[in-house]
Amino acid sequence: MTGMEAGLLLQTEIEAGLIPQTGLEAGLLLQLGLGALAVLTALTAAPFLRSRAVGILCTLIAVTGFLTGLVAMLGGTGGLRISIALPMDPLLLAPDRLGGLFMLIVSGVGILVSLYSMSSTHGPDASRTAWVAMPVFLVGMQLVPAATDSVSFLLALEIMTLGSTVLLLADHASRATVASAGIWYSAMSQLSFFFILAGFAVLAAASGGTSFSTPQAIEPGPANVAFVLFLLGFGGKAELVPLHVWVPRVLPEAPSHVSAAMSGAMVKIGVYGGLLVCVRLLPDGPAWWGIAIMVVGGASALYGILQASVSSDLKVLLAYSTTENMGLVFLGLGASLLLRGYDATAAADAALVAALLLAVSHAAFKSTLFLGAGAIIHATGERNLDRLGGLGARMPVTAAAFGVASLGAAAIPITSGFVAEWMLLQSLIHGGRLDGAVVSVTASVAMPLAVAVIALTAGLALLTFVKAYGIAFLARPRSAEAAKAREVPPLMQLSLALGALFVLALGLLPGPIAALVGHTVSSNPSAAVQSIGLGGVSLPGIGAVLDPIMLVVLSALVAIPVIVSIIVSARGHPHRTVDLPWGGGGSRARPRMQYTATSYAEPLVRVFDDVLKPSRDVQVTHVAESRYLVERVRVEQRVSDVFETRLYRPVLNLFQRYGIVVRHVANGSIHRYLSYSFVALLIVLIVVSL
Amino acid sequence: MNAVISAIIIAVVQVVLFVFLAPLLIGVIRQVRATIEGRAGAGIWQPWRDLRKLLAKDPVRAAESSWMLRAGPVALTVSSLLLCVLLPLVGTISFLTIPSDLFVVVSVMLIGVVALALVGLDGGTAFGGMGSSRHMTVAALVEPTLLLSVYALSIPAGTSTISAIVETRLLSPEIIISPVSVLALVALSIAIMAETGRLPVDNPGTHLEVTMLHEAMTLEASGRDLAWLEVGSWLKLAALLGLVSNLAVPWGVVTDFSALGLAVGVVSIAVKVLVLGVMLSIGEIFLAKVRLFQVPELLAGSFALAFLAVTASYLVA
Amino acid sequence: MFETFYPQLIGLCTGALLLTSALMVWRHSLLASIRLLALQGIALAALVAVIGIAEGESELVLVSLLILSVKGIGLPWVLAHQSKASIKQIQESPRLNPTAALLAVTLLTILSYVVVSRVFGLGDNETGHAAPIGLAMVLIGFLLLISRRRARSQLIGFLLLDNGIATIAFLTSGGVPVLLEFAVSLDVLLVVLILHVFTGRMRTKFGGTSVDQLRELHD
Amino acid sequence: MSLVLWIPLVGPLAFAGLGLLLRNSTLHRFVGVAASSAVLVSGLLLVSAALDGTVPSSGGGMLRADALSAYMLGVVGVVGLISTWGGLSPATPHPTEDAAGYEALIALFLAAMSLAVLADSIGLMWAAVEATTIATAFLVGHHRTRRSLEAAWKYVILGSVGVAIALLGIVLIYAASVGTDTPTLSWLLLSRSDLGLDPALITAGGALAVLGFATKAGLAPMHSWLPDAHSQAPAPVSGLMSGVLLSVALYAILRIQSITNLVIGPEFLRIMLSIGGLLSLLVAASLLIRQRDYKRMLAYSSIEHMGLMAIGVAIGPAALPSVLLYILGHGLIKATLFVISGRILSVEGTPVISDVRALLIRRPGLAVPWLIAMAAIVGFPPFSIFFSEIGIFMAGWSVGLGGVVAAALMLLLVIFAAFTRLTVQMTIGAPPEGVAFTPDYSAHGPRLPIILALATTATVAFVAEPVGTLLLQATAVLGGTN
Repeated sequence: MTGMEAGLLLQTEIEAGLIPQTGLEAGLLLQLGLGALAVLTALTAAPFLRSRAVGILCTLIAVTGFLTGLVAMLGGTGGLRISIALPMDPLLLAPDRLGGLFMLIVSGVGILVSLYSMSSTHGPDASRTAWVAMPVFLVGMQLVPAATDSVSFLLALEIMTLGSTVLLLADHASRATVASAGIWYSAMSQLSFFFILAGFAVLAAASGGTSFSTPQAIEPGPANVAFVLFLLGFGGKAELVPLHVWVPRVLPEAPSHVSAAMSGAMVKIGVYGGLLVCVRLLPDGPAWWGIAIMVVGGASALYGILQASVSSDLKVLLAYSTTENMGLVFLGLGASLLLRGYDATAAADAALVAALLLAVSHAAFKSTLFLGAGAIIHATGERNLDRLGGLGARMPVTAAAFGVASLGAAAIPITSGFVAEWMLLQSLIHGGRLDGAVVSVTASVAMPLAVAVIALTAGLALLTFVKAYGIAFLARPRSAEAAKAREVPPLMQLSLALGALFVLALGLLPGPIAALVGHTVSSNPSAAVQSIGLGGVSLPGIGAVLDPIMLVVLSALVAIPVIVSIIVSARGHPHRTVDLPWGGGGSRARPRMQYTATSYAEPLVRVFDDVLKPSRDVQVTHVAESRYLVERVRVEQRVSDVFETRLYRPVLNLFQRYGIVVRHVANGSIHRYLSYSFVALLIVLIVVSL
Repeated sequence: MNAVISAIIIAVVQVVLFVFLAPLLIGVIRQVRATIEGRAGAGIWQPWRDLRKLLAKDPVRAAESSWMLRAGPVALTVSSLLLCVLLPLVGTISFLTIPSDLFVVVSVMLIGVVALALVGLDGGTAFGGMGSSRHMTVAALVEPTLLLSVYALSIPAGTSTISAIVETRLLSPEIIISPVSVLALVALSIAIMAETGRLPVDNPGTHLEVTMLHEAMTLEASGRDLAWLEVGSWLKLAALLGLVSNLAVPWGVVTDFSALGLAVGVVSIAVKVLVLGVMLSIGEIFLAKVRLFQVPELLAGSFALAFLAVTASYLVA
Repeated sequence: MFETFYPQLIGLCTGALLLTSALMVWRHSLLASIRLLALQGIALAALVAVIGIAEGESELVLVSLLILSVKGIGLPWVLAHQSKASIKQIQESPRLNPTAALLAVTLLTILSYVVVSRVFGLGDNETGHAAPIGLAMVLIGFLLLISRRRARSQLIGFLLLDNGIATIAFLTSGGVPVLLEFAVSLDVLLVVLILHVFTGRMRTKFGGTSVDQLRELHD
Repeated sequence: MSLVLWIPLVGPLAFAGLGLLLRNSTLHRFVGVAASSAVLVSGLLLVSAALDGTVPSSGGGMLRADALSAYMLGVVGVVGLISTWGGLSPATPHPTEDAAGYEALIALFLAAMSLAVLADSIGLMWAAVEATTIATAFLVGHHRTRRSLEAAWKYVILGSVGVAIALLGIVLIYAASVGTDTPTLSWLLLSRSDLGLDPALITAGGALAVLGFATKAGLAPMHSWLPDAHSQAPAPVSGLMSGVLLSVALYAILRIQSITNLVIGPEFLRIMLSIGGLLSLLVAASLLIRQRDYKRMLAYSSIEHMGLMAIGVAIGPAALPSVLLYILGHGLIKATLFVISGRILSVEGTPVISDVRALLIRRPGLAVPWLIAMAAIVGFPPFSIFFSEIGIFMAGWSVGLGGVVAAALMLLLVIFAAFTRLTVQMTIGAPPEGVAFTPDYSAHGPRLPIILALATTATVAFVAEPVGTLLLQATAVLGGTN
């Protein structure tokens, strides 16, 4: 081999990515390599080894992604170039800071999920197919934020969709609903994919390349078209109204660790896409973009939490709550866009950081919640809250982790959710004015409305998670299965505990995290967010500070006298235990007579009757002897998704009817077929002679 | 004097004062009501006696109840005590890293709300669940009003820190009687009435289970569990009344630390809270509890007021 | 001598082509159609021969013989290869009534005149004038395909269509290269044979040759 | 190298003859495989020649293999190999004459297709395409049932009529060239820009030729033969038709487009092909919604993909590399799908979707490759169809066909949803209660061709060298400057 050939070979190897040049490249390559290895292992490993072996590899994939994301987020450069056969810009995976952050988020969830699934999967979840799909899903998801051109973005996105679809279908043999969930999921994913593809196509046509780094002033026309397409596409990925309809079907039907990964990580890809568009691809959009995003986000937040609050299926509840949280993230994003349009930079930056923090915190608490739901299903086989209860004593670790994550979801202080919502509210209430002057009429209506939406959302979220936690873990078991529940295996406990720790850590130390996150979207992050005190966060631009650790210290100080007095009192007056609660005198109260999740939400269903449109079915059976005496009353109330029943169903029915009618086009008559050709021929003849 | 030390002193004073004041406030409210209704009443110190009695009892707990029955009351009390620390009641000097931020205050209050609701559920009875459910529904619907009304008040001050808001109102009192401020205060008052379980949303005096909100949740608690629940709720009422009174009549609040000022502050807030309590009690005489499903209408009305206040304050100012 | 008759001869041949085509649409008897087809083949061969003589290309005369043997004799013989008695009785009951069909023929002929005049420009040479006939034959063949129910009637339509293309080829460019003409003829012959085999199979499977029976495959 | 040009023509015919001679031996089963291997080998040789920049020609210039022809020959060979190999019937002790004839016809078909892509003459190509009609007519009617007879009849009539229209177009193109100094049907000569062809004749000729070949390419409204023929033909034949015949017809359209582009510009055919493509997508979408037969489902999927390719052709040079890659990806995957569908049909005994349930539980050996191939055909990465579709859409927007592309995307969504629904109905779910079954892991035929086809499609898009270069060269042949 001559020297030139060797040099050429080296060159091609570098181009082919065989020799990593930087840490980032090595990390990306390692993810791909581990992914391939995991797929091979899943295909070949013996069944009893499969969960462990592939689970460990998946964990490694996620850890690699985590580290790669960290390097990218801290400003590492470099990337992986993949050439393709088509004459386009070569695929370049090179995450920037923002991409690094999202790689970090999704792979963080990936770590939890991989650990959990090693021990939780059994039966169909542990099938070869499911374990092949898992690394594919993880790698696809982790590579989406690394993409720096539209083709590799779409490639990773579709690989992610493919992997998740297969994972979703794992339980297909045990429940008929899984198949329909699969259809909904793939159709809606494809819808989003096409929107995103069209958006990128518009952009590529306008800028002349598929790479994100060709910064060109895009004409307002194509930019607006692209924006709307992206909003629909990424809105669908992020489960925003009205493209959320797959969520309440899919997330409950998927195995819980998959739901956790989907809700905790995959929907963040939608958020990432939104940020990519608004921050990087089409910066400085007009004000109406911000308004549009805020409207969609706000509607999603309200609708999502409303549905969540009235749901008695634990996983449906969590699924709708995902819509809510993503709605809030987009609300923040839209507010940031709107505010930037008015040069309220400090508030805009704060809103953006808040949206990111919300995404991070949602990843932590929602994956923990879904894993917790999985633990409950693992222990009881039930996901209907109406049949749970009393699990707190039976599954203490799960209860604690679920509780902490619930607090996060309800945005209660010292959890991650609170910090993010606090920052969002701060940016909103300071966004209406700039240096004491009102920025615009639009903003002065939009900001209070947004605050109101967030407040109502937060209030309903509180109810939702009080219900979820209280009904499932407190009180008495409402079914025999719940009464027999036992704590889940240690590895599952570990990942639950890790998740809960994340929720607390993010809530206790928001300052450093917010500062880091701020770096990913702002050129001058220290003007937007700073870390103060012991992990506290300060927004210098708008003069707001929050130090959760101080809050903890203060609480501890005021709690000391209370606790001391309790200890003193407990010494003199030990508590007495009785078998049954007093129940206002109804001491024979059976567990079934407790309040259930359905009854818990009943007042809310009534209040929001017009929005939720519940269907009620009351059947009264009279005693044979007299119409005035009732033997039994059966009440059935169902809250279905308004968007599905009023928007999607009619359209689908129309399609079905059309599909039957249109069969006459191909009715088998050769004369008819020949006529088609004849007519086409005549038309062509007429056209060419015009 | 060092700001931190003065902040600590004021916080300690506020906590001690309100721990003393809260039962007294309840006693005054009940006594005023009894007097007006022509009953003798139990005297203004009765809440204190109740507390002493409860603390001296063995708590009775059902076998299936969890640690929530023990921890919940403490959490409620701690959250109310935190309110007393954070809110500008006696003085507006607050900690640097943890100012009396509007949203923090509301969230701290919500900790108590959640604790109470969970205690209600933990009993494992229909009544507890019912109270908890209604309580949370009201809390959820109140939150927009609560945030928006304080938001409206915060706009002239340019910050969401409540002490700063109070200081601004002290410096330029004309703000207080501006229509925006009046709207916001009315909305805030309604929100607080709902939040603390007063008429017309909840009847604190009732023991008819079906109509209860707050009382239904405490049915299963006894002994010291019940005592802390009561203390927590009373403290919350007192602190929030203190907030309203300081927003409406900010004079007397300590802004520059001094011993005399502190004494004035203590006396003025005590008087303000008690006067407000008397007014509340008198007002409640003329109110009947509305049906549960009419509560949203009430809250929607107050929300409209608050929203008007915010937009008006942007567009008018 | 020949030059004076040349336009008339071209006119005669093309006229015969168009006439036979129209008659095929009109007549319903299978036997009559086959005979008309044979006549048309002869007319086509004559046309090619005339052009060949006029242009002095011996190749074309050869081609005309090929056409005569295949289209004038071979294919009609294959089609009629069945006892005369039975074929006489086969009457087509077309999907289009004769009046409408003949009206359609007129319309299609007019259309082909329009198309050809636009595409070629109605030049002053006779072949150019006659070219529309070819296109009209193609369209009429198509019409037969659409309106006839019998398998063999469809076949005749197909052959008519093919004759039309051949006519156009000869009238516009003096025919395609000979090799190609052979290939085309061979292909057509094979297609007809295949269809003939299928017609036979159809008779055994379905007990008849009505194409209308072929309705099992549909959506 | 010019001798190689004859291998794909003579080789299959020789194997066919050999097979007929060995009709009593079991060896004749391999005639199709051998024939397609011959085509594939020569295709690869010609591709390497094209990459070296040589353009072999033979037979007095009648046969010529530029990059495009070489690529298409490779596609014919590889798709043929997958179809025939995957469709290898198990060795029967008493082979029938019928079987030998069947294999011989397949070899004939492959030879004709090779001739069609290698011919440097529109006329010869036309004859070759028509010859495939003859070969496949008996293949479609191979089962000799009423239904297959019906399908064959429709196929021959509709196909021949379509190809006749193409002949009419070719005659007009020839007439245009007669008007110049050089009467010719050679691609090479016709695509010289200095010929001075008559625009009116080229417009009419091009339009009619495209319309005629659109019949063979399965583009609406000329597609009607396709679902019937594909559903009734033996599975390997369906695969061959879908992967080879349609592609070769599209190749013909590409060639004709390159002629018309020079004379009248791209606009006319662009509109025509866009309409045809969208109409095909519409037809496929409409009839897939409530489809009952899985082989017809695959047939409509072919119509859909051909429609999309037609839109790609309409878009022009920017999309042509994608279209060419698409031809390969679609051919391989569709051949695989038809092969598996044939196996499903033979073990389940019914082509009706609603009668085939819970395949994944009952017959994982068939359902797993079926699902993977389905994922590939609806355009999931890493399969190359994904890249082709993206390439076409991106290019479409950049040349100003945004409306067409958007409409195509909408129809594709409907198709995707319908396709997913039907596939899920067949494969996903539990078998009905009380029906005893044992999971059947057998693939009911050779596994290797399926694995090879899937692996090739999954990786080919990432092979920039030499596939990318080849695609660019092939595009350059068509006058593209991309």
